[in-house]
Amino acid sequence: MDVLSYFNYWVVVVLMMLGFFIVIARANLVKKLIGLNIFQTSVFILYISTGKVAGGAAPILTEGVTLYSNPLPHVLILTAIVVGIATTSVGLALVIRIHAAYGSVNQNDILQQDQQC
Amino acid sequence: MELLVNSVLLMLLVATAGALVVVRGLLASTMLTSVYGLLSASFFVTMDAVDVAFTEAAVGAGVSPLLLLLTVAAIGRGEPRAAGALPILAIVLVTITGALLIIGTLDMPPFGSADAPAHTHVAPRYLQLSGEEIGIPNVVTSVLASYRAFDTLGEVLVIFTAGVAVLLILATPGQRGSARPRYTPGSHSEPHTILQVVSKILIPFILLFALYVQFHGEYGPGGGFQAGVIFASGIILYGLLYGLPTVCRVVRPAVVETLAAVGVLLYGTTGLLAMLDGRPFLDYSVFAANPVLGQHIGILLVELGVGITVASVITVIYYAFANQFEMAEG
Amino acid sequence: MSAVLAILSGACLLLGSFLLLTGALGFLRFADFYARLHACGVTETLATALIILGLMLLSDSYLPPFKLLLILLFVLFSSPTASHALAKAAWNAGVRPRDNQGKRDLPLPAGER
Amino acid sequence: MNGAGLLFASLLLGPATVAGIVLLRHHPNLREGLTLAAGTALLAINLRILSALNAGTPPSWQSADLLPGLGLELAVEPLGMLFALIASSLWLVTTVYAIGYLRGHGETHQSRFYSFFALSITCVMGIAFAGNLLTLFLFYELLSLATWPLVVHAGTDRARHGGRVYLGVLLGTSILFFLPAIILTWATAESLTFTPGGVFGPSTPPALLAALLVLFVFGVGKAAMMPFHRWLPAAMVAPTPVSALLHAVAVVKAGVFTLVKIGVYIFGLDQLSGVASRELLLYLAGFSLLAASIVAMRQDNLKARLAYSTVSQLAYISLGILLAVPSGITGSGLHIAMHAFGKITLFFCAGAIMVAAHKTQVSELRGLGRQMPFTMGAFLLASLSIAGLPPTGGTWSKWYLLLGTLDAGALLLAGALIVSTLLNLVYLTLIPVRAFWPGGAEPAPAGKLQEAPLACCIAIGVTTAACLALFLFPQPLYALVSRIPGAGG
Amino acid sequence: MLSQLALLPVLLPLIGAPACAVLRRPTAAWAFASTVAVLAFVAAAALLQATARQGVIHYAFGGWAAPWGIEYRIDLLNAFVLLLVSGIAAVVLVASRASVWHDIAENRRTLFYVACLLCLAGWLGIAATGDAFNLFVFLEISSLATYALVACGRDRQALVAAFNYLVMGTIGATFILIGIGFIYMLTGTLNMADLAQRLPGLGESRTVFAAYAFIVVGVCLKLALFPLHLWLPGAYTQAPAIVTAYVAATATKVALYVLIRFSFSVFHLESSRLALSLEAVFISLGVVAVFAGSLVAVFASNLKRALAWSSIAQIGYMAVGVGIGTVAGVQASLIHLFNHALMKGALFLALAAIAMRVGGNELQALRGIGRRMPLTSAAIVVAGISLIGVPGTAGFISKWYLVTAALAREQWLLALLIVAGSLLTAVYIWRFVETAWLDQNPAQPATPPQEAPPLLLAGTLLLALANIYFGLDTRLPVGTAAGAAAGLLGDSAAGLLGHPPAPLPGAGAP
Repeated sequence: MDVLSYFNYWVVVVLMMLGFFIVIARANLVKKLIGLNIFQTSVFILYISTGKVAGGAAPILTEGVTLYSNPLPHVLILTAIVVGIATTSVGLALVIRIHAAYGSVNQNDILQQDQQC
Repeated sequence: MELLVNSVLLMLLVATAGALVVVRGLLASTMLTSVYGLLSASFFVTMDAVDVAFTEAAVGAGVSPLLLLLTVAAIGRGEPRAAGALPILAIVLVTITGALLIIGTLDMPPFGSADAPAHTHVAPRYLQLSGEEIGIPNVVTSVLASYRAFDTLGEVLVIFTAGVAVLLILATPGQRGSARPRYTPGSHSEPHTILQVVSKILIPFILLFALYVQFHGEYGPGGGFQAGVIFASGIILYGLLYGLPTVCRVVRPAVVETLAAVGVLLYGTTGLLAMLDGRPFLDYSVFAANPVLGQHIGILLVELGVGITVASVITVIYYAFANQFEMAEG
Repeated sequence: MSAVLAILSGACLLLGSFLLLTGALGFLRFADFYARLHACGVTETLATALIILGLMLLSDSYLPPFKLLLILLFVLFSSPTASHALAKAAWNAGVRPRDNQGKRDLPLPAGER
Repeated sequence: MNGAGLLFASLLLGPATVAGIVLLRHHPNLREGLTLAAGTALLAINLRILSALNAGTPPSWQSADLLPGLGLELAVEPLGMLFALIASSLWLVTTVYAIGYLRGHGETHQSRFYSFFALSITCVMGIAFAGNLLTLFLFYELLSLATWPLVVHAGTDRARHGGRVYLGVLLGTSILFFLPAIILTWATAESLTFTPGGVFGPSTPPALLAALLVLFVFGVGKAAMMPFHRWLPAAMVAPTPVSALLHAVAVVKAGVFTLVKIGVYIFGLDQLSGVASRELLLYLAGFSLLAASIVAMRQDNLKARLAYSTVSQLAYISLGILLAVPSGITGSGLHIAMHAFGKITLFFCAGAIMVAAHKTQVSELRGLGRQMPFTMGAFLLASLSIAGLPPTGGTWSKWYLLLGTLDAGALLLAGALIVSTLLNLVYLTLIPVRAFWPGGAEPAPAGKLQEAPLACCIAIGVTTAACLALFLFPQPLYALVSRIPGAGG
Repeated sequence: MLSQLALLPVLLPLIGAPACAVLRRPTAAWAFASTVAVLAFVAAAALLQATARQGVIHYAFGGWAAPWGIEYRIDLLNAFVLLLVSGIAAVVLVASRASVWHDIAENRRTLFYVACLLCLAGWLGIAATGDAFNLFVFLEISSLATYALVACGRDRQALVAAFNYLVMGTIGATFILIGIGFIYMLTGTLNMADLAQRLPGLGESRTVFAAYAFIVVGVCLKLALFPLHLWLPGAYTQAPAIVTAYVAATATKVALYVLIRFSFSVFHLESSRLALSLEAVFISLGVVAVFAGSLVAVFASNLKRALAWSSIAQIGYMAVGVGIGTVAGVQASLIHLFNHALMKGALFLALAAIAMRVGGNELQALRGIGRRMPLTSAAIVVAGISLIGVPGTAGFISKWYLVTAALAREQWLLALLIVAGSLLTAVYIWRFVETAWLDQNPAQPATPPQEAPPLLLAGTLLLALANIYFGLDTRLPVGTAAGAAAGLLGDSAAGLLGHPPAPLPGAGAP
């Protein structure tokens, strides 16, 4: 019930915010994707943190162990990781094409070029 | 002790993320991303999420930096720019979101408490009954491939979609058959002799290990997804060292593309068989009279489908990216 | 017996960790790329081996030491190769050894660029 | 559900005609023949409906529910019958006129013209036979849309601008005021069916009724109550047959017709007389009537002058309803018919002058009587009818309206009516008088007889004759109007 | 077979997509994708009929009962959205061939149709599922496929639009994931019905508030509710013509469904203290969206861009309906969801045909198009009139219900603003009408009529006529929406306006 019990969550919140900040504030498209990656991974950390049971074991049934951590968040995050990498790969593919078309991956440059024509 | 490891890892994560905010070069950012992935994988281990850790290590520290590297190779590292004005809007948005998140955590059950609703409502059944109902020790695999098998089908479809999307986006106009690499004779001026020799020794073991992970997933951490990533990494390693044309001759892009679809179809068909028997989609009891055996067979097939699709799609994506790099070079 | 093993294992782990620390120190302190690579590349292989050995000694069944052995083998292969790849890439990219202060490139033997 | 076939026939005739016109677009003679045939057929159908109404079996029809408890309804009642008859008979006449006018003027896109003309008339039939407010609103909006291509027929910038004002005001008022009023009525009374005596229960809050009446009067923009009258002058950029039929008869009459319907069948005269905002609107109508007349006097463009005259005359009709007395309703009903015949004649004449003499300004018409005696003679008679003087049909409607103001005890308004009639004489009747007797020292223009195309003259002759005939035989019309619930006197 | 009906609409495209990828010839891929979409539509129609007859249909995947397994729980609302999305997709895909052959390079066509099917599988999966996390997974399937489809546009701006869409869409999805995580922590379940039972017991928890906030923000990003709409104009304008028709008529509708589902089924917005503040937020944002979107549309020089902004405005209307928060309001929102899909489907299909013939959708280039492509232009006018809300069209029905719902809550000003919004719609639709018929194109003074290819024209006309049909025979959308809204908010409130919901349609499909 003390601050310590939320320490994990709050650090994760800080991680998420750092990732989110990179997405919004950085003009480089690759950096945006990296930020997105950090943001998502931090959410995964949040999920996995909630699945932890103090003193529990990894959810692989073993003789003589009765307390396990919650397996459901693990399943969800397995799926979410796949979603994350899928998004990253599609985003990077777009970045490559954008670079080929504009010669830059900087948002401001691209905006400028679009306004010129 | 656990708390110490936990805190140190979290601090390292914060430091890495902080560094990512500051660092501007793309190559350095890529490396930091990889570090972040590895650190979070380690953190997942301390949280008992071994399967997730395995996956995150393969994806966060492996595939995703690899793709970033290929992209950076194709577009150049980009010169670092001077920081612009302070992005006030971003700071405001982030602060609001952060505040909302903190508010959200306030009424949450404390970290690690065993009597949190999440641990008392649905999950106990998995832990208590999956031994009888499914009969395999790895509860995560049970939930993944049977209780929530439809989610996993969705997951396979997501990765398949990613493959389709990348091919669609990177398809070069005027080239036959989507974004496949062209078959040009090896143009690497310098052979990486040492690397090639070492990799020749290692690659068979990597592939063997992938198969181990694939079929051992019911007993320990691992499963189709991790196996697929490892298998693909073997192929990618070969490609990196011997050149794209060579690897394309060994593992033909058209075959890989077809296999990506075949994996999803294998998964889908496994589910459909139950429907033909009048039972719900993905009900594995059709495979054997003994329900536990049926579950075994079903999970095996489904994981195989996942493995095939994941390995193929990651290979396909690698091909498409590497092809862009070679085109940028040429 | 087990006490001896525990002490042995602890010694291995400590030594391994110490080596890693020196490697990290060298990485931070050394002057040029090749020296830094040397510092961590050399120490890392031994340090990892020692740590794995220490862990093997701790185990009480047969399977984990076997798996650890495989990992050790893998590290023995991959770690020097990785160092080699890095050095080669740096050389190809035009990085040359420097003097102690890291100020200027060292003269190279004849025939090398 | 009896006799619905006839109603459908009157509604489907238009679309069928359009299909025919599109098919025959390369054969002008056949195309125009088809339009004439359609006009005749529509008149015949409407006469059949009239006989059914007289026989006491008015046809009606109800659709499945469009909105819960609310569907499309068609029904025939005397006022709608009157409106339908006027519109369909004048469509026939106008078609004859349009053939002469369009050919004489060498207009382009004639197929489009005839198609949308037919569609507009269909919408008018829909309005006339609407059995509830929803159906009426449906056709009301469609009429706005179907007439727009006719307004912008010329395709010039001026036509476009006119079209924008036209559609902007009509759609704007109907969406901003009419639709909310309908929905409010529905939410309050749970019925939109035209019911003799009105649909509102006795417990309806008076403030709501007052607000509704305002919304309705302003919402029916086609009634051209000031300050929402701007569309009518703007619509004058259309070819003259359009101005004649649609902007003297069909569209504007659809507006005032809607107001009469709402007054009689949604509010009911008893309830209407107690609505708080009625008085205010009544005086607004009085103002509108005088102001429009004054503006009309200052217009030199003939069609613009006629347009403002229409605004003024529409205010008469609106005023008649808002009086909420039987004679007022009778007057309004009659004036819908009388003004239609008079005003269409005036427009026909304006068009004839434009085609034959290429003149559009009032000041140019001085002395034109020698050149176009027939047209100018018709103009004279029609303007008398508008002013409400014998020997024309307008006399009767003006009489009842005046009676209505006296019945309602609104002496001020009676005065306004009389003043306006005088103004009418000045700005309309003076035109033909000057044409025949230019007077003064000015030399009469050396014009020889040059009338409009024959088809135009025939149409003018028919409508002028009707103006005269209605003075002598107003009985059939009166019989129909007096059957409107609450009318009489 | 009947017991499997609940799954069929989703399963068909889901299995069909990888199967389509194996096909080599683009024509075969097109034929296959169209067939799959039509079959999914038929299945959805049968499903709607079944739900109308026998109520909620449960389908437990793998035979595992909820909440342990994933469950489909198809009620009227699910079936309604399934029918709409599969119907639009079927029409667009069948009609798509000529336009795709015109816009998309030969080597991309097969993959293009695979992506279309994946999109469809994603949308239908979202609309059918009864599991919060499963919803997230299918959301990502559809999103990823959409990003790729948008990126297929001809100009390089399409790539940037797709990238922006990807970033914002992923932020939205991650927000949804955070929200789902919070409610999972509090309740331990992911099943929506189970969540709905367990959430009220938590009282006014701050975590519940945060969870709802994250889900709403995430969904509104996908929904493109003002001010989270930034990705939409670019994506709609730059995407290949057929993709715009495909996505515009469906994607935002599915997002709206998610918003409604979470707001009323899971969080019980109507009975929580959150309601008052959120009501104001939705209504005010909705109204601002209506006016901002319409105003930009009025001044846009490209018709496709204008209609994209118009979509933002129309989404505003739907948000207003959600914000009103009564059965009538939600019903209005659902009706508009249905009708707007018909309008935008017809409009964007017509634009696809025009883009084929003219090479673009700049208003400049559309001068005289009314004579060159009379039927296509007529379809635009019909759908545009429906967008304005002229009686006799589907749009009128939406407006009517929305205004009625606002009046029932005595929100007079809101009612007025709703109708005033349609006037702005009239302005940009009429700009097209004037351009199409009154202007001459100086480049091609007298081009002979050159209509769209037959299938594309047929699809356009079908959707345009549907606007009229559903303006006159409203049993399907109104009846279903009434049942769905009543089911969401509880039957007790059904008679709010004194009108019982209209009887359900006997037949599921028109």
